This record gives sequence, C-alpha cells and structure tokens, in this order.
Amino acid sequence: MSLDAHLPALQVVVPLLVAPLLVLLRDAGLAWAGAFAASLMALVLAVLQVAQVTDGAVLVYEMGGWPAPYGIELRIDGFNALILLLVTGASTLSLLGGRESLARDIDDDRQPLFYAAWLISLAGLSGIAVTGDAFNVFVFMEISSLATYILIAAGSDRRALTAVFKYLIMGTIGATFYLIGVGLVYMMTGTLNFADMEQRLAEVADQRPVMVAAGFITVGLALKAAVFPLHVWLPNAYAYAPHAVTAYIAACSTKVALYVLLRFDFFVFQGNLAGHSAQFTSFLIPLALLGIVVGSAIAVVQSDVKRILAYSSVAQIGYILLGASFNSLTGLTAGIAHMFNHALAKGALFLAVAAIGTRLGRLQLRDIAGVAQRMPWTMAGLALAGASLVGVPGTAGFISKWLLLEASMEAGVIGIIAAVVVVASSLAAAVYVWRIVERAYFGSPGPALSAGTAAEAPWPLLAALWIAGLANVYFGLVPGLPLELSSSAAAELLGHLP
Amino acid sequence: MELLGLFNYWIFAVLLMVGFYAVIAKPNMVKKLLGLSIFQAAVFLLYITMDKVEGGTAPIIQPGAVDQLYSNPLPQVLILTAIVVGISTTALGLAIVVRIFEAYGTIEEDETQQLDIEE
Amino acid sequence: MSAAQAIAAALALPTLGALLIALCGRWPNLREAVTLITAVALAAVVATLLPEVDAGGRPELVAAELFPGLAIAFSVEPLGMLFAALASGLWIVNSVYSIGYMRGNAEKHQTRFYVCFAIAIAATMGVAFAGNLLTLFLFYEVLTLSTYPLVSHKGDKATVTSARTYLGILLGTSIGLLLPAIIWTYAATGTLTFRLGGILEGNLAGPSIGLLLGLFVFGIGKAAIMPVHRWLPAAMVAPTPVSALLHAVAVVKAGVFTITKVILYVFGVDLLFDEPSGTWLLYLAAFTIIAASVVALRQQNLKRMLAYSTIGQLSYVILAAAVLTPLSEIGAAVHIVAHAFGKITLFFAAGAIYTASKKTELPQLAGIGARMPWTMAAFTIGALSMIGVPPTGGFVSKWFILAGAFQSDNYIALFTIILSTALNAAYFLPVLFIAWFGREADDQKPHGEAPLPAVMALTVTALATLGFFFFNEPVLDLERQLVEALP
Amino acid sequence: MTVLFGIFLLTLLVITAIGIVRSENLFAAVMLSGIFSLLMAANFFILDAADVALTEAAVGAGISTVLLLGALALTPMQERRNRAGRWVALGVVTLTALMVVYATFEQPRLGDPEAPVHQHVAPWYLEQTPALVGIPNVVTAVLGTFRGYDTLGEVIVVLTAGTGVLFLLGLPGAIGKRQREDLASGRSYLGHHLIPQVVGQLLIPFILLFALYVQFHGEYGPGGGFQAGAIFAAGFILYSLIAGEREALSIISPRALMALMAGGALLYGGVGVVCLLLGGSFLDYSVLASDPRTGQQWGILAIELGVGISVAGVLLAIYHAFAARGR
Amino acid sequence: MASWLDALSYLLLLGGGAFVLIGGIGLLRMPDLYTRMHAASLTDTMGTLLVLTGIMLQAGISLATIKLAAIGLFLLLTSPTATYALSNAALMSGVRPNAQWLDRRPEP
Repeated sequence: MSLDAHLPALQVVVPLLVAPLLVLLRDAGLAWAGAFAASLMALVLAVLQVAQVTDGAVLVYEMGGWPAPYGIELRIDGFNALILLLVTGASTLSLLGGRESLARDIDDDRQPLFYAAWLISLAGLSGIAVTGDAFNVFVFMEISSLATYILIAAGSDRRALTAVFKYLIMGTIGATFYLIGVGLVYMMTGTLNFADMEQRLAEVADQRPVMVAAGFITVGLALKAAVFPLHVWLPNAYAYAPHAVTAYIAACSTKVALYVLLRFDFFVFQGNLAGHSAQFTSFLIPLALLGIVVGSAIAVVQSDVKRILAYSSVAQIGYILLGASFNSLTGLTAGIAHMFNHALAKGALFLAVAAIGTRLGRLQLRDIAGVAQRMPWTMAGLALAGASLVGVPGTAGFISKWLLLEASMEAGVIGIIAAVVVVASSLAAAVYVWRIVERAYFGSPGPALSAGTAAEAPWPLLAALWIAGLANVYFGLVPGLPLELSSSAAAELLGHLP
Repeated sequence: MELLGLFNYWIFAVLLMVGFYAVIAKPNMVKKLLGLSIFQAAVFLLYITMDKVEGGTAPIIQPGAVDQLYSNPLPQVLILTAIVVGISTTALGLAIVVRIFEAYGTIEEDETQQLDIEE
Repeated sequence: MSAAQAIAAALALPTLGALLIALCGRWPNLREAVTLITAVALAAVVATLLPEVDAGGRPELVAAELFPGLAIAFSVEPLGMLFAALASGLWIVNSVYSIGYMRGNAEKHQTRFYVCFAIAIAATMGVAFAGNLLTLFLFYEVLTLSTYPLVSHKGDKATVTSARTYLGILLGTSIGLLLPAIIWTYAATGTLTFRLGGILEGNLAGPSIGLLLGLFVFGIGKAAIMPVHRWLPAAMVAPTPVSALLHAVAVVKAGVFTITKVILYVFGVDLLFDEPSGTWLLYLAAFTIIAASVVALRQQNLKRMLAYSTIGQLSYVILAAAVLTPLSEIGAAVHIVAHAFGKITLFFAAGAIYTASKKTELPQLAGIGARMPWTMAAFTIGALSMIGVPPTGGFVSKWFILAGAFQSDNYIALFTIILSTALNAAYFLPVLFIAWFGREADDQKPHGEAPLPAVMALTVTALATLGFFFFNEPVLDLERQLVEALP
Repeated sequence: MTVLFGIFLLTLLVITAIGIVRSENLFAAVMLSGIFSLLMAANFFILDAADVALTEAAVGAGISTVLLLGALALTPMQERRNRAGRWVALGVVTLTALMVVYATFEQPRLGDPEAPVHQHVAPWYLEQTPALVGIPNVVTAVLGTFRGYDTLGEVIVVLTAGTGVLFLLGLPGAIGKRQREDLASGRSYLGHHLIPQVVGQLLIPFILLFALYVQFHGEYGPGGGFQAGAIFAAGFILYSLIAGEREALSIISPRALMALMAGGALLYGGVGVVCLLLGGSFLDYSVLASDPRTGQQWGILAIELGVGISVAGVLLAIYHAFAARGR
Repeated sequence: MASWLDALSYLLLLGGGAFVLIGGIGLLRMPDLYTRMHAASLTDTMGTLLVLTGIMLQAGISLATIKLAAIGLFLLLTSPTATYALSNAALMSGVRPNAQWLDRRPEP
C-alpha cells in the first residue's frame, strides 16, 4: 500500500509514538522541538486528508487489516477532516507561541513530560476524530482527557489543581456515562462499529435499553463538552491552565466532544428512534439558549480577562449546539462551521492573552490598562480576533453567526426567539470584548505596567497570533473551505435521518 | 428465576447509585475517587454480565471440545481496557489530591473553595 | 484607472494614509504632509468616478462573495457619489483647519488623532459606496469605532463618560435594531443588494413595513432622530475639527444618507407611498426638527447650540425623504450638501474662536466681530444658510423640499419647515447681533484672528456656502437620476 | 447453585460498597475497597471471565490499594463529617439508577444464548480465532489482534498516568530536586525484622517467576501483559518495602523506570510500524512471518511483552513517586 | 473415585469451613487488636490448608493438585508473615495490648 493510504492511521500514530520518545528526553528545548515537529507533521497529514475528502469522498482504513465490524475501522469524511484540521492547527500554533511562557511556568526537568502529555492529548483528540468505533472513542477520549488534566495541572496558580480535580471527576463521570450507553447499545446490537450499529439498531429500535443508552450517551458527552448546566468545570480549568494550554484546549477539546455527540446522535440514534430527533431538539434548544444567555451575561461582569473569555466559550458552545439542534441543513452547517470559526477566534484571543500574560504575568482588567502602548501588535491581533468573536462582517465569526440566524429564521417561532437571543448575546460579546480593548488602548497604564519593563511579545507568539488572526479574516472573506466541509458534513449527518 | 436473571443488572444499578452518590455528595477528595472506582466497577459488572452464556466456559478453546459453548470474549476485552483506564484515572487523581493537600492543607472540597474565595 | 480600481483606491488610500501617518508619528510636519497628500489624492480619485456616474453609469466592485447572494460589494450611485465627493472634498479643507487647530491648542496624541481621522474617512467612503446593506453595516460600525478615540480625545473623566454614551448609543442601536432589521430584510427577500425602487416590494406588506422602517430609522442612530439623538451633544466634547467634519458631515450625514438610501433602495418610494403604516416617520422627523430647534434656542454653549441645530437640520433630510416626492428627494440630497457647507463653516468658526480666545459660551461672544472679522463674517454666512436666507446654499435645499411638499400637498411638512425657519432665525440672529454690535466686557485680554490655516479653511467653506447658491446645477443633474424612476 | 453463590457475592458487594461510602476512616475505606475488588473478581470468575477476574484482582485488590495507601500516607486519614446537599445528590443518583432499572426490563436475561451480544460479532471471533490466529485464548487473540488498536490505546493510557504522576509528584533522581540519596533506606522499613525479610526474599523470586509465567502463558490461559506487569510490579514493591526505596531504585534506576515506561509503548507501536513498513496496514501482524498465523502469534507475543514492560515500569514509577514524596 | 476418599475430602472441607467460621467469630468477639489477630490468623491458616487439602482430594492426581499445593505452600508462608508484620506495625504505631479486660468482666 502506498503511504497516503495510511494517512488516517499515521494521523494518530505519529504523535502517539513521538510522545514516549519525549518522556526519555532530558533537555527541555529538544522536547519542545520534538513536540512541535510532531504536531506540525500531524497538521500536514490533516491538510492532506482534507484535500482528499473535499469532494465528498470517505477515507476508510482497517486497523490490523481486519474488516469492520470485527476490527476497528477509521473513517474520514468532511466532518472528521474539519475537526482534524482544527485540532492539529490549534496544537501547532499554541506550541509555536507557547514555548517561552511554558518554559517560565514549568521546571526544565518536567518539561519533557509536559510536552509528552501534550502530544498524547493531541493524539487522543485526533484518535477520537478519526475512529469509526464506539468503544475506541472511549479509549481515546480517556487518553486525551488524562493528558489534558496534566496540561492544566501545570498551571502556576494553586487553583489550577482544584480546577483540574473537578475537571477530572466530571470528565470521568462523563466518560463512564458514555461507556454505559455504549454498553447498552452493544447489548442490544452486538456490535461496536458506528455504521454497523445504525444498521442493526433498526431491529431493536425503541426498546428501553436503547432509549436509556441515548440518554446516557447524550448526557455523558454533554458533560465532556461543557454544555450549559454541565459547564461548571470549564471556567476555572481555562482560567488557571498555562496560557498556551488554554489557547489549545479552548480551541479544540470541547469541540471534539461535541463532534462525537453529533456523530452519535445523528448517525446512530436519530434514524432509528422514533421522535428522537424531536426530543433532541426540544431538549437541547432551551439548554443552548440558556447557555448563550448565562455565559454571555457572566462574561460581561467578569474582571479577569481569561475568565471573560472562558465564560464566552460557554456561550459559544451554546451557539454550536443551537445550530445543531435545529435539525436543519442550514442549522447543522452553521453549528459545524461555528466549531471551526469559534476555534479560530478563541484560539487567537487566548494566544493574545498568552502574550500579555507572558509579559505582565497578571491578567485582571485593571492590570492590562494601557498595555497597547507597550504591545501594539499583540493588542491589534486581540482586537481582530475579538471582532471575529463578536461576529463583525468580514471576519470568520460573522459567517457562522449569519448562517445561524438564517437557520433560526427558518425555524419558526422558537427560531425568532433564538435569533433575538443570538443578536443580544452578540451585543454582550461586543461589550465584553470592548471592555478589554478599551482598557488596553485608552486606559492609563497602572503601576504593574509602568513599573515593569513590558515589551512586545516574543516573535513566535506574535507569529502564531497573527497567523490565527489573519485566518479569521481570510475565512471571513473566503469562507469556501470550512463551508464546503461543514455543509457536506451536515448533509452527511442529515442523510441518516428518516 | 425469571427476575433472578436480571439480578446482576439491578446490582449494577445499585452499585452505580452508591458510587455516584459518593462522588457528588462527599466533599472529601479521596472519598470521591473511591466512589469513582465503585462507579466504574459497576459498569464493568454490566459488561461482564452480558458476556455470560448459560452452560458456557471462559473463552479458552480446548482442543477437541465439540459444540462447547464459550462466553463472549469481546466484553471481556473491553473491560480489560476499561479497568486499566480506571486505575490510571485513580492514580492521576491521587497525585493531584496529594498536591492539593500540599498547597491547601486540606482535601475537603468545600474547604478549598473557601480558601479560594478568601484569596 | 478603471472605475472598479477607483473604488478600491478610494477605500485603500485613507487606510494606507492612516498606516503611513502612524509610521511618521515622530515627525509632525511629515505626518501632516502625508495627511494633506492623502486627502488631495482621495478627492482626486473620487473625482475620477464622477463623470461615469454623471453619465448614468453604476461602477461596481465585489470585494468578497461570502455566500451566494451575500457579498462585501460596492456600487456607486448618485447619492453615494455626492456623499463621497462631499466628504472627501471637505476632508482637504478640514485637514488644513485641523493642523491649525491642533497646533494652536497644542493637543496631545496628535498622531492618534490623524490616524483615526483617516480611518474614519475610509469608513465613510465605504458607507458611501456600499452596494448592499451588509457592506454598509460593516463600514457603519467601523466609522463608529474609529471615531470613538477622536471623541474621547481629551481623555479626562467627563470626556470619557460622554464618549461612552456616544459609543453606547451608536453601537447599541446599530447592533440591537439595525442588524435585526437587516436580517429581517434578508429573511424576507433573500437579498441585501440595493436596487432603486426597493427590494421589499411584494415580499413584505401591511404594518410590518412600518415596523421594519422603525427598526431601520432607530437603528441608524447616526441620523440623530429623536429620541436617539443624545449622542450628538455628547460628542461635542471632541476637538472642534472632529465636530466639524465628522459631526457636521461624515458621521451624521452617513446616518441620514443611510436612511435616505434605505428609503429609496430598500423600501422603494412607491411601497412607502402606498403603505400608511410608514407615514409616522414624517411626523417623527417634524417633531424632531421643532423640538431640536426649541432646545437649541435654550443653549448657552456655542457648540451645543450648533449640535442641536444639526439634529434639526438632519431631520430636514429625513423629512424631505419621507415626503416621498421627486422634488423632495432631490431636496434631501441637496440639503445634505448645503447643510454640510453651512454647518462645517459654523464649527470652523466656533473652533477658531476657541483657539483664538478660548471662548465657548454665547454671552462671551459680545463684540467679537471687531476682533475676528473674517471668522465672524464666515459665521454669519453659515448662520444665514442654516436659516435658509438667499443667497446661501441653505435656501436652495429648502426651496426644493418646500416644492416637494407642495407637490403632494403635505401641509405638515410645509408648516414644520416654516416654523423651524422662524426658530432657526430666533436662535442664530441674536448671536450674530451681539457678535457684531454688542459691547464686549472690559476684562478682555486682546486677541486677534485664529491661526492662518483655520481662517483659510473657514473662508473657503463660507465661499462654498455662497457659491452653492449659484452653482448647484451639477449636483441637481446628478441627483435627478434618482427621481427619473419615481412618479 | 452457582446462581445462589452469585447472588450471595453480589449482595456482599453492595454491602461492602455502602461500607466504603459510609466509613469516615479513609484507611478502613481503602481496605474495604480492596475487599470490594476481590469480591468483584470472584464475581467475574463465576461469570466465566477469567482474564478480567485476574486483572481485577491484581489491579483492584493489589495495585490500587497500594496507591491509595501511598496517597493516604501523605494526606489526612480521617474524613470530615459533612452532610451538605446530600438530599440533592440522593435525588440525582436515584434518578440515574431508576433510568437503569427501567432499562433492565427489556434486556436479555443473564446467560441467555439468544441475546444479540452472542449473535453478531462474538461468534465470528470464536470461530475464526483458531484459523486466523491459532491461539486458544480468544480473549488474548481479540485483545492483541482484532482490537489491538484499543490495546495500544490502553498502553498509552497507562503511560499517560505514569507521565502525569511523575510530572506532578516527581521521581527522585530523575524528576524534581530530590536525589536518590535522601531517600529512606531499609533501616526505617521492615528491613530490620528478620521474618519479613527472610520470607520476602524467599517469595520475591517466585513472584517474578509467576509474573513471567502469566506473561507468556497468556496465549493459552488467562493472563497476559497487563496482569504480568502488575504482578511484576507487586514483586518489586514488596522488595522496596523490605529493602527500602533507595536500594530498590538502585536496582532499577529512575531513568531505567522511565525507559521501561516509554520502551513498552514504543515496542508496541514499533511492531505496528514494522507491519506498516512490511506492506500490511498498521498492526497487521500477518506480514511479520511467511505464514500469517505465525506472524499473528509473533505479533501478539511482541505486543504483550510491550504491554507488560510498560505497565510494570509505570506502576513501579508511580509507587516510588508516592513513596518518596513524604519523607 | 473411592467413596471413602470423597467422604474424607468433605470432612476436610467442612472442618476448614468450621475453622474459618470460628476465626470470624473470634475476630468479632475478641476485645483488642492483638487477640483478634491471634484468633484470625491461626484459624485462617489452618482453615485454608484444610480446605485446600479437601479440594486436592477432589481433584485427584492432576496439574490442578500441584497448583493447589503451591497455593497452600504460599499461604503457609505469607499469612503468618502478614500477621506478624501487621501486629508489629500496630505495636510500633503505639497500640497497647490491654489485658485488663479480664478484671473488668462482670462477676457471674
């Protein structure tokens, strides 16, 4: 077989096998280089695969040469490809930008372990994205989660520890719920392969175990994805993780859980369970709306920049979910596209925050007053990404929000409400982004700044930030790629509805 | 006997309940982890229960045995993996708890929250 | 240079200029030279577009196609052409004036000032040339944001507070009302592209039209129609050149321009004409005119008085547009120009007075005419134009509006205009009187005219005000194209 | 008979679980959880899941108890009584349990041969294993080949846990400031007690031998890399209890431990890559030898070894990380 | 197999069970740690050995028997050692045996 037939496998294997090598290293710089190289390679692999699936093709890879459902198969379609692109891109940029701040937060002899954990989490997230096997999802979910706990626990503030413990508990509960659900489905179908499940579930559809399984799986994954009432682990975890880590996980980790949620619900259940799609809608839309409202509202009153952005993430997850729960082509496209665009915006924002944090060390609003004079490029990038988060036309954020509004317009009365909520929360977003920007540009420098010799951020960080920022503009003006992928993904998912 | 067939499932439910309760109701972090492992063990029971076949044996093929029933190997494999995942989570959790105790001087969640607020 | 390139250039030049200005921040002379050059170049570029539009051409440029039927696109039509020409032309004068003013008052952050100014102009061009609602919305917001630093220029507590009011009202209304209106329009029609005669025809009917119109009118807070006018007086804390160009020309005109454009290109005159639920706009405009004039009457601070007068004058444009007759539509367009010349002159004068004598209150102006004859002469011309006395530009526009009102026997409009004219006279003439014939208080430290650039600038605009009375044909020709389609 | 025994065990299981939750002395709770695991293992055994039973016994009763004790040595033993919000918790929990019970009524009965689980994939494994892999223990076959990818994931999970614990707690002589020299030596341990020392030294070789047996007997009976690794680690932990950490760490140095951790995973992954280079797909062992079946067997042997090495390394490293943290 | 062998094995099994049961009772009734451990350990060793022998008799001469023998040997070594280690640890951590309970017993 030629090598590019192995792309799906390599996507996971490369970071997975570089990680143990890093454990053996003693030199921090070398470890970083290795991690970055692996992550970059993963990004290249992802791009190659995206190129292959844009025309609606599906890459199938049989692990160990065993045909599904007996062996584990990897399936790559538009949806997975988008997620892969997102995960690898986020990891690569965060690694590129994060080196200096990480080197400051973490002792040298611990850094190899840290970067190993980073690669493992990358492998785990990619593994979730590529696999077509329900249990395999669980395994890689745990891999990525455990690794992510390590990354967050590396935060210099002691609150990082309590935050990560909460995350560990809730994450494990989520994973176990998912496991229960899979178990029940397996019990009724005797298979673990998604596609196969869909076939065989038809016979036993609407039996209690299956419905209960649907419930468990949805709740479990919602926990992992920090869907509104289950989001309590998210703000602290984001706020106290090392800056680069925040940029990385905020961009992709919750998205991947959402991906599994959508994949499972649309692929396996909605086709078979009568009225499940209706329940899905009626159950999730209110949650999504509440999430948007509450998240935005709390974000507006926060005083710590990272917490502002963390709560905004809660709201943004609400957007994605809202789009998905409309069960319409436009809605799903909007949701999936928003996964991508929000990742761009949030990633860039947190990279900018990382830059400020690297120089100032403190991230209260009052601390960053006037920082724009010291770090003009960083702040410009932050403003740009902020615009995308608010959804200013011409940025990526606008595209998906517009689609979302279109979808809500199609959805009747509840849609009107949704549209109102979305617009209102955009206003809120404008407010909390503006609070940051105004402080940074027009605030008079506080003691922290005027005393310290805060200069512009290190160039790799700036490079990462601006790559992400410009991506926001590029995909805002030429949204072809993400739209193609997400609409094909949406069509693919909806194809499984009766 | 009809209902006895479901006994294992109910035990699974009860264990799930007990473990889950410990996780969410107990503020002590070690206790939470213990509850978590009970919680997971319950799920193991669910899987292993479904692999049993009346009159079967462990899926180790004896040479020359004709129409011998074997229990289902797949759930066993899954649970082998799941057990490992469980212990790994516990180990990591314990390490975090130790660090928390060093940083806060307590492993009761409500107390650490109190300390954070006062900070 | 092809038309499309010209459009691109019109947007790119000021942006580029802003960049250069930022880079040359260390060398004031160079910086201001760049500003002037950019301004002149921009005016030239815009001028190259004029002939084609005059000839009925509609140059277009699609910057980016977001979805099918939704793009960042530009298309030059008479109204926008006029607006662009006006803004870019006056930017030259204003730059000259700013240089005099900023140096005369030794303001801080001058670089930021010029940069933001350039960006604001770029945004104005975008608004003027926007080919669809989305593009217009985008640049509308950019304009808001880029002017915030200018308004909060002084940076002390009071200034920042009013600047926040300014931003809050403009941003809030635009996102909270204008955006939903746009979405609604898109949902109803499936397009946002401007088309003369409207795109809503047949897609929307009944009271919802009135409602949508409401969303638009209040969403476009820059038009300062009551009750969303509060930001304009607040914005008077800005340095005078800002008030002059932005709050007499660019920003506020962007507002009324947008409303007019929405009426002509989104609703379509016919639709509104047949739909009773839209007529409230007329009454609201009328009310705003009267109320604003009355408030202006009671102002003691010169700039605040001018601000309220602006509010009134803006509603003239809306009123004219809302009368919905060919002549009145022309009147609306013409009034944009006439009022621009007049009001910028007045602000220049106010700024000149402040620069020369640090006077801001009306009573202080007693006898100042003797000290600053040029300035006060210009001021007088501006004031007369506001009232609408020949031979000033103000008369021309009012004439058209009145004619339009007659055309449709619209007595509310007639009555409003006449009454407000009286009110304008009532608050401008006293000022002129005390300025020329009043005895100035004895405790005066002597002062002469303002710095030369300032005086030059205001003389030019004053002359323009006069000149517009005689040479208004080009504008009329341009705008007649708008109404050929109308009944 | 078996059913009754099963019910008896399960009831004990529930009682133990409740005991764990209720006891406020964490030490007692940990001990109970060890018993809990043993009972669970017994259950698994009467449910015909020998491998799982062995693993649960080795891990649940053995390793996790050791780890918990290691952690308790560094944290308070006593849980503070706190009854806040238990009614809410009880409500949530009951709801979950009720959902499950509700589901049970349409689930296949215990041991029902007609259950879908026994129809679709499983029979295929049972039938094809002799032909395709040619080893008697189907569990090992599925674990190693058909779902070898999952098992690779499992090894990585273990490696991650090890990495995490070392990252958080450090490992004397490798991670963190502490050096091997400031570790406690045999004196402070059971070392100066004759009986444990003699018995320990008598037993340890056999334990390691047994570990090897489990490792390589995995194809034919219950056992395999993971259990073997656990047992191996247990043997060494016993040694360091008797002789002291410093001596234990001088036998397998910290760096060597980390090398084991990584090496096992690398061995596993390496096999996969070799298959890939030999023209098969990832983890397709059939290309390793001329005869596919032999290839499969070699592959399983190799990866089981990898699992064993990795697990042993990680568990030892974790133990030392905890043990060395205190003093 | 011969019935007397069977009978013997049952006897052993029952005996073993009895010993373990007694040990359990002792564990409950004895007053302090040391006595309890004393009760538990002895009976435990004895009981398990008996049970194992019983099973061996059941199994006859086979691999299983050898395994069982190994287990028995193992237990014979470990369970006393464990008891020793435990009581030793208890003593070191300051648990004093209390022998006064005899006196505090109520008069019959």
